[in-house]
Amino acid sequence: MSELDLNNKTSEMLANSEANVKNSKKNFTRPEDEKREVVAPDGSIIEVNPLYDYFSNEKPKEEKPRGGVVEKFLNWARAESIWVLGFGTGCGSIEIPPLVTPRFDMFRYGVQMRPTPRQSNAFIISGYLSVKTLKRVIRTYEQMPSPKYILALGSCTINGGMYYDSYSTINRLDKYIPVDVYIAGCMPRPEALLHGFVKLKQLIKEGKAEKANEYARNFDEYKANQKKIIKDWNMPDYNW
Amino acid sequence: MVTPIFIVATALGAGFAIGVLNKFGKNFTGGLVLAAITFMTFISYQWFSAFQFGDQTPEYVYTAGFMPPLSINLLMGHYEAFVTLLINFAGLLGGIYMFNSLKNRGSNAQVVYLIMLMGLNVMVMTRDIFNLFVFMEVSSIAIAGLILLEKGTRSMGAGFKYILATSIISGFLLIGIIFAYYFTGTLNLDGMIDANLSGIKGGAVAVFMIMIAIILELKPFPANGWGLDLYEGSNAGFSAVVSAASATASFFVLSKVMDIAGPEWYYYISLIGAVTFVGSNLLGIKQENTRRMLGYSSIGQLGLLMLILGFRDILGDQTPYIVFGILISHYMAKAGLFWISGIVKSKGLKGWAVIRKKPFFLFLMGTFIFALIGFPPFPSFFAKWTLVMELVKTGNMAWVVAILFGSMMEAVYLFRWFGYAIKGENEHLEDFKIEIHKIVPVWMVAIGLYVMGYFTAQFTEVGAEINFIPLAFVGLLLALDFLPVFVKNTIAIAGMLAYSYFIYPDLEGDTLRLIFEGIFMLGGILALIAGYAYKGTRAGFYPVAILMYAGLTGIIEAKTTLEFFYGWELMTAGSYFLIIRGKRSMPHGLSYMLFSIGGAYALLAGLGIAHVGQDSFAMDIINNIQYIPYWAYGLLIAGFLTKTAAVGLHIWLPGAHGEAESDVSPMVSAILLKAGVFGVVLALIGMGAENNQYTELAYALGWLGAITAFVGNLMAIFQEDAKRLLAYSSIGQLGYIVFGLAMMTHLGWLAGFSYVINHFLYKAVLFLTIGAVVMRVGTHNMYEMGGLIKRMPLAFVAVMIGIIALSGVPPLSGFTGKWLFYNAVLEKGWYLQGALFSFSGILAFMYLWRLIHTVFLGQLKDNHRNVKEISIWFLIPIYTLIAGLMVYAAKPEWILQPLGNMIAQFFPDGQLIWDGGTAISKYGQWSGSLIGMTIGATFMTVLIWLMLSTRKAHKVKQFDITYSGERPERPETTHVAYNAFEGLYKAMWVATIPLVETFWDRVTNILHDTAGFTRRLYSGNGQAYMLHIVFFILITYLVIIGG
Amino acid sequence: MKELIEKLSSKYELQEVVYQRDNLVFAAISKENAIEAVTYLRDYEGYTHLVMMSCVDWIEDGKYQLLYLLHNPKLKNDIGIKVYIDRENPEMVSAHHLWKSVWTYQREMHESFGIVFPGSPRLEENFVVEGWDETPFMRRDFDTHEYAEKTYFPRGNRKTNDPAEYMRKKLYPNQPVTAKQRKDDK
Amino acid sequence: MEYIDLGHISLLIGFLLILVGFWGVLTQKNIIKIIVGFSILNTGINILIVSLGYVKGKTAPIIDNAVAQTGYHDVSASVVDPVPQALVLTAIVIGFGVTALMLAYAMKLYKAKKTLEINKFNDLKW
Amino acid sequence: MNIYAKLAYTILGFLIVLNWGFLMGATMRKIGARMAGRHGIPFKQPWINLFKSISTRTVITHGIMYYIGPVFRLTGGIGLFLFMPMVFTGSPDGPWTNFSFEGDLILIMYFNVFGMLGMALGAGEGGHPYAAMGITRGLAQHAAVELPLTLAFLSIAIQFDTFSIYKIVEAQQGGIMHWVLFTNPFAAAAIILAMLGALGHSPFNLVKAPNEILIGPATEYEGTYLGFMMSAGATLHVMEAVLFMNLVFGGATSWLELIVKSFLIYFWSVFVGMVFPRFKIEQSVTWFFKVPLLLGVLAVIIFMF
Repeated sequence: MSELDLNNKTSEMLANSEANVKNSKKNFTRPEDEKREVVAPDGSIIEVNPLYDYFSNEKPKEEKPRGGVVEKFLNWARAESIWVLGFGTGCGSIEIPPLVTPRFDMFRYGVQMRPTPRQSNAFIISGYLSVKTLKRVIRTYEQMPSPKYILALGSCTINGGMYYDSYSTINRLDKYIPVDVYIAGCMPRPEALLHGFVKLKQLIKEGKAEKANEYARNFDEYKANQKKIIKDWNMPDYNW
Repeated sequence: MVTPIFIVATALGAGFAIGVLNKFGKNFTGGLVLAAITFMTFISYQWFSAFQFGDQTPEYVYTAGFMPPLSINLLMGHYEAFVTLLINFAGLLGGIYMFNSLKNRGSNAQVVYLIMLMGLNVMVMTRDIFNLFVFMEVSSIAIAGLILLEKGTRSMGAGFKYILATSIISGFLLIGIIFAYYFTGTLNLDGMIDANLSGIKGGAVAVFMIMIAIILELKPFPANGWGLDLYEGSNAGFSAVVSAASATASFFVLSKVMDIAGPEWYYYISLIGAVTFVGSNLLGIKQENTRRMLGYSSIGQLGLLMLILGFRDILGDQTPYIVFGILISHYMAKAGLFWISGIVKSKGLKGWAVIRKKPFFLFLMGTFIFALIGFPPFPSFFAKWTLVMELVKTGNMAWVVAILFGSMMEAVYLFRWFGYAIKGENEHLEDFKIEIHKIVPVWMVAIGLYVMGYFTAQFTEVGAEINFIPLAFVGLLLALDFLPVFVKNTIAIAGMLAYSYFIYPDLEGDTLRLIFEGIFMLGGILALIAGYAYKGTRAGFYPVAILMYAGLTGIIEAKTTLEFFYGWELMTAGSYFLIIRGKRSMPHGLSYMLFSIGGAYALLAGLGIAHVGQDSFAMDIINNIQYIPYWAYGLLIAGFLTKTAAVGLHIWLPGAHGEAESDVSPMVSAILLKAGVFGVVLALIGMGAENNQYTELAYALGWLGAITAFVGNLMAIFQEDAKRLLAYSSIGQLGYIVFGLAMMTHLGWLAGFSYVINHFLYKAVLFLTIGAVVMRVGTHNMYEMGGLIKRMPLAFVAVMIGIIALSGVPPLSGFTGKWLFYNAVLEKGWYLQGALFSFSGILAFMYLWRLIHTVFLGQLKDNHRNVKEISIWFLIPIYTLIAGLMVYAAKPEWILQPLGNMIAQFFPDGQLIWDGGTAISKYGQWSGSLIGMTIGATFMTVLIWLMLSTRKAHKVKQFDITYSGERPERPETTHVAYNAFEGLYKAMWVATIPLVETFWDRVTNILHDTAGFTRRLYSGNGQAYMLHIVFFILITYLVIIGG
Repeated sequence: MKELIEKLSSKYELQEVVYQRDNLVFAAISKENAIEAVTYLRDYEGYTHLVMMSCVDWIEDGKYQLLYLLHNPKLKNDIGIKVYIDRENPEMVSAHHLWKSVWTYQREMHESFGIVFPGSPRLEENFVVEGWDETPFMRRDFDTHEYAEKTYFPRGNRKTNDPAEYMRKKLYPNQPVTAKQRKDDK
Repeated sequence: MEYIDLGHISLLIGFLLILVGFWGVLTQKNIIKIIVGFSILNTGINILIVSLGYVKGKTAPIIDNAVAQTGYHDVSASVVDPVPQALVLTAIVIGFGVTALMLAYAMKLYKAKKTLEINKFNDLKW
Repeated sequence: MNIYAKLAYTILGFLIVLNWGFLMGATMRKIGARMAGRHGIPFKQPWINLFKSISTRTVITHGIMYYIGPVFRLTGGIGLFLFMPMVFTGSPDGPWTNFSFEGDLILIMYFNVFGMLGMALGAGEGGHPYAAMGITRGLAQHAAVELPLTLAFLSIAIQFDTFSIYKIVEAQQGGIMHWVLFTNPFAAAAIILAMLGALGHSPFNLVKAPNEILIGPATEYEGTYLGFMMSAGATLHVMEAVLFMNLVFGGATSWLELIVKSFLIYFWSVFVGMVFPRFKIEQSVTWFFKVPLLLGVLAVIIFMF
């Protein structure tokens, strides 16, 4: 199949994806996500829609860089202070811990691990990504404050790698979330990962790492791709 | 003037007439009976009024025209007139009450009833001892017959036992009489007194026989099983008559015959009385059957009367007054209770919840119970006061202890019963019918109690009208109880405002009293404003609230110890009713009442000791206690500490405050507890005014305060119920206050007083806010709330300010207290206590954070999505109080300087030096307003900066949190609230073992077990009862005559 | 083991008895008797521990083979009870009342093979995959490659090599392929 | 036998009867027997009363021939003390009343429970 | 000194403290890295982190208290600085005494909590369970730490008969042997041990516990808020060290002395943290109730007789 055909196929799929979700053979709404009624203290009935009420259902906005010297300075700061979310998605996550050891020592590049997405600006997708994990990755990615960067680690994130024919593992990560840096290999060594960081820093300093904005710009398309394979979508469209 | 012989003649004549006229029907004969009794009552009243208001002299009636000893003579004196009036009045009311019962049993029953009354009358009046015997037998036989008014084997058994017992007793009496006659040659009482019977050789035995028989008629413990059966088994109306009339008559007979026995008997009469009072009240606590419980109470009261009688030499002129107070309260209250028990017809105590279906019955019942226990304004209050004062003055401390212990036991079972009536489950119970002729007597005795209370009070300092003005206001509100809340609330507030205005000139210049009066009155008004938030009539709330405030203001205004105690008891009664209004507050109300009564008795004893060696009852006698002052101050402080809930005496508080209504909690926490503090302050002024020589007491009090602070705050951390948390917090805060006061230095008192004011302000804010929130969300449990800041921001701000102030974090006012405290601690040298205090303060952060976090922050629960901001009527007082807090924080010198000046009266050394707004102590300095400004400026700068830099922030909702890539399922599972301080609990559980509760549980169990074991004496076998009588006689013989 | 099998065969009809090792034996029992036999083994013979429960798709025979592997901690030996059930209409009596771990095994089999265990708790809940609405993915008639092509976005121009052959070619490009190698490759 | 006069004998009998009465009242389980015990007790007391009023050599306080036989001219000196006699009369009447009431009770009790054992009537206790 | 000069000195002093706080933090991490054989972060890293944090493009807010939390925290830090005499120059009116004349040791003790309490409130509004867990732990540990600390503070106050920090520092001048460390060794020991909890490093860093409860209270804070909190943290670390320095180690007569002493004090806690793993909350609470509490009680008791 040629690239063109694939793209056609993709757009066709996109058109049907909303319908796909709805036409699914099963109803995937979990009991706890169904609408329910609770009794208020004064006796009135309140209807609760768990899929909607608890979340801020707003779409992301594109945050334009300020430009100029300020932006350059800030980009430098961002590049020198890459806070990586400690979230291992696949087998590649075993390659991350060596980075904090004396041999590789990522701290000297200003790279640190952070435990919460709110405080991180880089996300390493470490290896194969099953649909189930993708859901969590999306939520986590969206919760990170912009600007944010994604490093895709290993060939699985590029074309599915050895899981290209798996029923539960995605093939191309960039169809679901935007990727700044790919690090090829199965698995890439920590050195490669460090190289990825250096590359990322370079991109940030050049002002080219604006994938968060791209995500916001093409939000509908990404969302349609995501929803197509995540059939029991029980999150808001954008996770703030 | 109708001669008293006509009492007998009327009864006999009517009796015969009924025999003739019974063909006119039973209603007619019933009417005739009532008419006869009315006439008898009239005769007694005529004589009584002649004695009371005229200058009538006692008059002898000589039957058959001979002089004694040849004939029988009756005496109509002042007391006789009064007692016959009581008997006949009781007979009249009883006759009305039992009209139908008597009618159904036929005219014979009516005749027997008349004869019984006649017998009792003659027993009172006669001066001939054999005549006395005859009429005692007559009335016994009549009573034994009338027991059968009630059908069933129970009453039959009771009647038979009664007749067996009285026969034995009368046998002894007869033997005694004949010996007395043998030795003196006369049957006339006056003659026997002249002959000095007990002085004659062998006469002592005769006296013993007579005395013991008459004492046995009064049903002394434990030879009184037959009496209990009589009370339990007979018709309720008749039990009332027996309790009121027959017991009164027997008591009078005893007082009459005592003259022949001579003073050596007085001690033993008192002893028997004390044993009876304590024993039967102790056994009463195990009772589940109402009538039997009332029987125990009746017997107990008779024991108390016997005790008083035995002290009549010592009490002197006060004896009639005391006897009158106790007797009249017992007479009316017990009759009323028996009558109510006949209307309600519930055997078990729990069934009395049905009484709530007719709320005015609750009022009646409350009146009788409070009168029995001895609460103001009832006569027994004044009588008990005088009794204790006199006994203490004469050094009879052991007797006082017995009296107070017995009264305490009585309070236990009566209030438990009352609690069931007020709060028990009553939905499944069948409503009861009211017959008009049954309710009239009850109302009459109830009103009579109030009238008598007023009458009794006239002989004391409390008699002044001013002390009855608040009570009259209470009465007014009671009468207006049908009006809607809005009107009543306005009336109550207006009344309190007017009273405050009226009272202000009296207190001007007395800063100490002004502070407390301000807390009570202003706090009361603010708390009442919150009452506008309630709908409906809120029946019964306003009278009791005003009653409490009346008591509170009473203790402030008290010029004498009696007035103080009067106010104290009024306050206790009012607050009891307020507390018990809460939904689940029955057990807590009971424990509150019991601790309060215990405290009040300690107070009574303390005031009694204070009175020793002093001529006046003025309040300043406690400044100069001469007799065992350590004990006196100890008792006084212990009494006050029950109200401040010091550790050991605190177990009533969490439940009482936690379960009370939303606007009641601030009343009982922020305001009521200060009454205890006021008391402690008074006692400490007494201790330290001249020179502080009670350092050990103060030292112990200091440790107690520190431990209270620690325990209260620690327990607050582990509460799940928001209001209980605040209640425990109150315990802790009161611990601070007590600790501060106990230091007995200028700074310590300044710190204590600053806490008094602060605690009033912020605890009122917190309780009002949390109470209002509870009203909105319908639960006390903090883990069922959460995220309410989104729904009620104003409430949140109020709580936040409240907790910052409470925690003592600068710049709000709580820091004032802390700063003063550390300085005081350093000055006094109580370092370890100070550290414990400090640790308590740090513990406070935990529960305060928990309070605000679990209620207002965290996850909003689904069912609270639409709750509204708390009621505006709550917000008004809350923000008024917050304004007070803010003023205090901004200008602490405005409050602390007058406080310092006031305290300087008592502790002139070590004052703070004020340099503008800066307070300078020996150890450091602190300028409240400057600190506030500095922090405020910094805060605003940072805030504005942050606001500018995050002006585009996106507002997210409650589940937009990082959740490890997942999303929360429900607010309930995402809210960290339940058992939040688990880690701390694991480390500190040792300190949370409820030692105090265990201790009081043990005490309760021991009492219950003792009662349960002892009452097995009353096996229900008539023969056993006779055996008891014989043993009683033998043992008393051995004790008195000495073998 | 022999005695056990004899004992068992006196009660139930056993097929395909295989003595795998000294301490391991397999036997097939009919669907109706299987749970009874397992219960018997658990309660009377001391096979108290369920080592595992598995399923094999014999697509050619049109059957699923369920295996209950039981362990006797006293005798230190195992017995595997095989049950063949119909592949088209897969249903089996639930054994969730015997061991709690069976809940999980049955959930897994339900999800991956579509076997129904009536009465088994939480059977419909997600186990490994979420939101799966296709043919159960472990069935051999489910073509995962096709499904992946259809669902995910395969990148074009992907080449697949047999690793052995690829490496041989790369390392020894000139050496001819021997018959033995060809046979091994297969 | 100068020491033993009628007065002392009756006194002794009175006490004896009282004791017998007490014994009956306190030990007998049968209600009727208890009532009999009471009667004996009462009788004993009555005898006691009369004998306490007895004066040796004097006659009954009834003014008839017997008074004259005593040889005293002062009537009041020739008769025994009249008051105990009067008392006894009253006491007998009262005792009669009490006994009657007890017997009535006994009847009613027997009707209610068909027994006269006193320890069966303990519905009310503790 | 007039108020403007005072203000100028104060602002200058704060800038010194803030930057020293950042530098000290970086140095500590550098030392830690070198102990582990790594190169470690560059010294400039804290400032870069600050700039990066305050320049995130999207910021969220959970509500008004979430917003105010960092303000409380930073105010707490600055306030602590304002009420603390920094450098002893021999005169209470000297240039570096800030606004310490407004209060004394008690003010510092209680104001210490201001930021913590505000932070607790702010974190609570986010509704994150980990934040609440962190705070409960923090409060519990705080209570346990404060008890020995308070006892030791009391002991020092008794020793010098004053609560004024300035006077305490003044009394310690004149040679190393005048320090509380030597004149009141029990109090000093109690403070030195309890200080570990107050500074919140391992083994007493359960509040943050990055891998367990995702740095606790701060778990929801990002961007600008985080920047504020980092500044507050830096300030607070220095100020805590300065407090202990003033109380136990003779204060400072120059900024250099302050920097050296506060560094050493802070290093003590980092040093212990390098060696010990994290304690559970009940372990840490019971630990503070053992040795430090005993020392504190001893420190007070020796003045009671």
